[in-house]
Amino acid sequence: MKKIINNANEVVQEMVEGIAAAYPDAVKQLPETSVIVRNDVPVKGKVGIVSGGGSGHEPAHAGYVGKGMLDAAVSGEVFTSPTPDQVLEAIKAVDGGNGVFLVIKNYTGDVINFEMAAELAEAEGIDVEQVVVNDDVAVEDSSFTTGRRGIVGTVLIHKIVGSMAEKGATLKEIKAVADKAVANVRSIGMALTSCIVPEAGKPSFELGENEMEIGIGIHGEPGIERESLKSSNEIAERLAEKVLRDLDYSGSEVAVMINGLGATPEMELFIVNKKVQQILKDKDIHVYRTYIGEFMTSLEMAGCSVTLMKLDDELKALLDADTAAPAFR
Amino acid sequence: MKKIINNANEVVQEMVEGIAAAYPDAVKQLPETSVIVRNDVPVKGKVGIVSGGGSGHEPAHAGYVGKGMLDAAVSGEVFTSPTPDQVLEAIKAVDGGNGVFLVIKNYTGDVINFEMAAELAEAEGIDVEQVVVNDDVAVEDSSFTTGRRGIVGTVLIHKIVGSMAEKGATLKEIKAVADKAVANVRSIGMALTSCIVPEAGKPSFELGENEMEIGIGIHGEPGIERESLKSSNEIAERLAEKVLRDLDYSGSEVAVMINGLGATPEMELFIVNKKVQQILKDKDIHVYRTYIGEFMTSLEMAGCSVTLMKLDDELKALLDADTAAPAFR
Amino acid sequence: MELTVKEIIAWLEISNTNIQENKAYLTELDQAIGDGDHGINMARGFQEVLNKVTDQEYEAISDVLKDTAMTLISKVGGASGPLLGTAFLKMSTAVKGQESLDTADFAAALNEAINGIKQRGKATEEEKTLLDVWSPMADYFSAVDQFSAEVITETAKDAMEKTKDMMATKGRAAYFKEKSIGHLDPGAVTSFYIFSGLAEAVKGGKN
Amino acid sequence: MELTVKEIIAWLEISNTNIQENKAYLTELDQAIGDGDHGINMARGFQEVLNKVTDQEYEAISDVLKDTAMTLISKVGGASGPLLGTAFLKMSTAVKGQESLDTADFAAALNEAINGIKQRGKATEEEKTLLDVWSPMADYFSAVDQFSAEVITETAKDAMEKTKDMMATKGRAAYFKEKSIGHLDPGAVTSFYIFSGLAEAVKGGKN
Ligand SMILES: Nc1ncnc2c1ncn2[C@@H]1O[C@H](COP(=O)(O)OP(=O)(O)O)[C@@H](O)[C@H]1O
Ligand SMILES: Nc1ncnc2c1ncn2[C@@H]1O[C@H](COP(=O)(O)OP(=O)(O)O)[C@@H](O)[C@H]1O
Ligand SMILES: [Mg+2]
Ligand SMILES: [Mg+2]
Ligand SMILES: [Mg+2]
Ligand SMILES: [Mg+2]
Repeated sequence: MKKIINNANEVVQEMVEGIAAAYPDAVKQLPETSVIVRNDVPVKGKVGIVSGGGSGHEPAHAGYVGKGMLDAAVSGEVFTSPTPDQVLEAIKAVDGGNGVFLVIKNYTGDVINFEMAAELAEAEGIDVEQVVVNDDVAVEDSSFTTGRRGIVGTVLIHKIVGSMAEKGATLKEIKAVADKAVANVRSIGMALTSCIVPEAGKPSFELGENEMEIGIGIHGEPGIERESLKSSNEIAERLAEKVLRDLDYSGSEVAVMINGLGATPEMELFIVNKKVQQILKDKDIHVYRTYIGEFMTSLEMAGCSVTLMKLDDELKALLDADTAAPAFR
Repeated sequence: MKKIINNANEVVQEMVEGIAAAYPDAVKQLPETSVIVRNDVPVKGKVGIVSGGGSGHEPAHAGYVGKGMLDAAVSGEVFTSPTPDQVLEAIKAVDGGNGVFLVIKNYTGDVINFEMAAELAEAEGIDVEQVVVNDDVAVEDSSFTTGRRGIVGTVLIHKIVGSMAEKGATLKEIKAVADKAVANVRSIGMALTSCIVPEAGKPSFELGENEMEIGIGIHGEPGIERESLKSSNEIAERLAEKVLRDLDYSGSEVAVMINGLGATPEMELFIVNKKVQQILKDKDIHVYRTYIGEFMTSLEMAGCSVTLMKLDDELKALLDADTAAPAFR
Repeated sequence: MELTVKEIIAWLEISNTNIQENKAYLTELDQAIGDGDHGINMARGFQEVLNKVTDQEYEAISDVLKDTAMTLISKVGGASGPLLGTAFLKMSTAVKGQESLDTADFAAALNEAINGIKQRGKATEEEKTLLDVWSPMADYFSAVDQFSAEVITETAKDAMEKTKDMMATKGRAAYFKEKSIGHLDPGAVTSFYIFSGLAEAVKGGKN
Repeated sequence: MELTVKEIIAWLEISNTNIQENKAYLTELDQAIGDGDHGINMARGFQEVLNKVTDQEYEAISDVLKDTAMTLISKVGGASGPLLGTAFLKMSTAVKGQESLDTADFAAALNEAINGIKQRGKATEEEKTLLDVWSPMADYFSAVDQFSAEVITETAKDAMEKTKDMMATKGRAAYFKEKSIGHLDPGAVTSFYIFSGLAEAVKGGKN
């Protein structure tokens, strides 16, 4: 394992301090927590937006704290949902009197810990609403399973609810737009290599020199198929096809996100993008806006994901609104 | 070699098309070239800003094309300076009547090709000025050598000259501020792993499982010392020390950039940042602004670099000015 | 015999020892059908539990269990932290006011724990989770009137091993679908270490 | 014999063949003390040269050399592209109007090429660059009055091999400082393929 770290079991704490030290004009760390909040919280009258999850997905989530996006991000240990008390601290810190909205990725741990925090917050008299993001079409959605995972599409939800809150929307209005956005976003990822959890010290899984895995999760959870490495065009086709099959995008306007999982050069993301744009054009799907880069990673995993979000005028305006979050571009 | 590509010898062309396809509202590709320009070039009356170099350093340089930063970026083959005719096309496309300013990284190939282009442009009646960025303190600077390399500090120069041009400055004024900025910026990098040039198909160099190299170049050129892997704190100390020894920063205000070389998780950059900020604080160097992320990469190399730029009021204002360049944050 | 504060603390101590010794193994199990953090999570959590409960004198079993619960809930995260934390919290409530527990008391407490886990995790038995150890253990204690170290260990081990052939439909292992079959559930293995820790404590293995 | 358009074209053809055959080797040399693109660069450039010059009939040597120069300048990039391009451009100018070249003519053209390389690259001899092959070759042709394939190849080879013991102070290899000693300079090796290509052409090895 080659990592630029001090102690494998202190990476999250040190990272959070490093984030606070990087952007002192914009954010701060809540003392003795792993919570990064906007410098000016609580913003009186504004609904507070809180997200978070396990660490190892940087810049998610702390990089999205800033005016127009999140008020707080709670970082758990690597790939481990944060604990309810940490989430509660975040909720209390950002409540400006009009309640707090939670953006949760759909994993058992995240859901449980955030819900416990919400109960504790409500016991303290804070209104809490939430949305559970489940954009990963690699996972079947059924009432007998835990349902689809939440992956990089979550970042678009952050942007949308953050803009909405900044405009002064109520908790209920934010909930409505969040539900709409989540219903309209789908993603799927693929990996060429594993990541290494610092404390585990070895790769989470093995992929052969000529293998790739389609549908991989951002914690190294398995995908749909493990197969021989294909060309960028074929990979783009496969990913786009899975997303397009899950939701009817025909004739609509979309936001496209091509996300790097950690080690994949941006060059390759642009090559994937070229093909994805072509596919969408051929299907008469109009691309309103494209995001390319590392938005939600999986430590040093090589691979990428493709996200499509169907847009209406409201969502377009919310995506376009300004934000000061350092990692959103 | 595991890469998401189609043909190793078409990566640059496909990438450039992928960039143009990603940001059609902001940039376009000059037909039959590897040049990305702002959509609205030439901007009448504004000095045009052109940079570029070998590919493989994404988001540099095409990601910095946008209002307030570059007017054009010229992409050569991977790690290979672009040819004079391509640079000439860029210069011609962005000249708004008041001349064109070139930002060149100090490599023999870059300098020669850009200078040849400048001569050709001048022969066509276009005023051209240039700055050669040489921020890498890993390399000794002497009149008998090629001098220090230009690395990630170049991105701050892009920002500064881009803001300056946007404000309506003349070629001469831009040259003056660029010279000042270059004189005040120093960087140094370190690597944990090699990168793989797609057409070469194998790692450019080998580093043992417990080795790192301090002072590595962004094309895998060698560093100062190859040694056993150290802790993040020790690495931060080493890098900061080399930079601080090269220029007297005491008592001054600085911009800090912690740059990932490609495969290093952002988490690790923040851990490095924590220590760097502490070191600067201890030395009474005031940090005006910190940039963390991947600004100039070396394909999938794992490693990072630390950059410090001494600032005065003019440079601060230029760094802070707005830009629409998709990769600057 | 009945369980008193002394046995409960010994139980937690031995559970912690078991988990620390098997941290890497638990993580490997979670690498196979999860995200590779279970051993790390449990080792961190139980170490904190130990620090907490050996740091003070307890009068009531319910207080030991409550501190255990709050520590697991606030120091672990993930799915296992709040679920095991909830289990201990429900047990704490169930045994409030009791100075010692016989098998029926303990079974009642476990049944509360199981309800808590089910409510939080929205899972039921046979979904290849830690429930598949906790549930059989509750049944077992309901059916006996003696704490027998050997049978406790054996029952827990059996239950743990049965998770191998199950297909996961809840938690992260569910994403592996059929491929989860053939692997032990990490949370079930941790639960085995907890109940075999209880067996040791009953034997007076520690203290 | 003297060099005519025919020999010049054969020269370029054989040089290209040499370079294509040794593309991987040249890249390896550049991986050792550069950035690992030299073989790729040269293979791309000379393939384009070949496409260009075999695509048409030439009357004048100077035109062949000029097309070669412009192709290298516009298709290669890096340090080697514009430097070799400049070399051929200067040769083109030097031989303007000449229908054939004797060794003195060729030496004069090479001397112009060398001046061009030095001016562009700000390097001189003994800095471990392609100049360390071009310069000895110019000296050699100045001193002889016959094109002798064997001696040409031998002289170029000697010159190339001498770069092994030099320390680089220009180009990317300069960053390796002392560590550059013991490695052949990639550009010098390419230059050897170019001059051994000339030797073959002189023998009538192609056409
Ligand atoms: N819904 C659930 N109900 C009960 N137990 C669960 C549930 N989901 C997961 N678990 C248990 O949690 C264990 C995984 O814990 P851990 O790896 O620490 O957390 P995470 O899955 O969040 O990484 C599983 O092995 C399983 O026993
Ligand atoms: N200043 C210079 N003068 C003459 N030749 C040079 C100079 N710099 C580099 N070269 C030659 O160029 C070769 C490297 O070419 P190449 O690898 O294609 O370009 P780059 O160094 O830009 O990657 C070196 O081996 C050397 O022979
Ligand atoms: Mg986890
Ligand atoms: Mg090169
Ligand atoms: Mg886990
Ligand atoms: Mg090279």
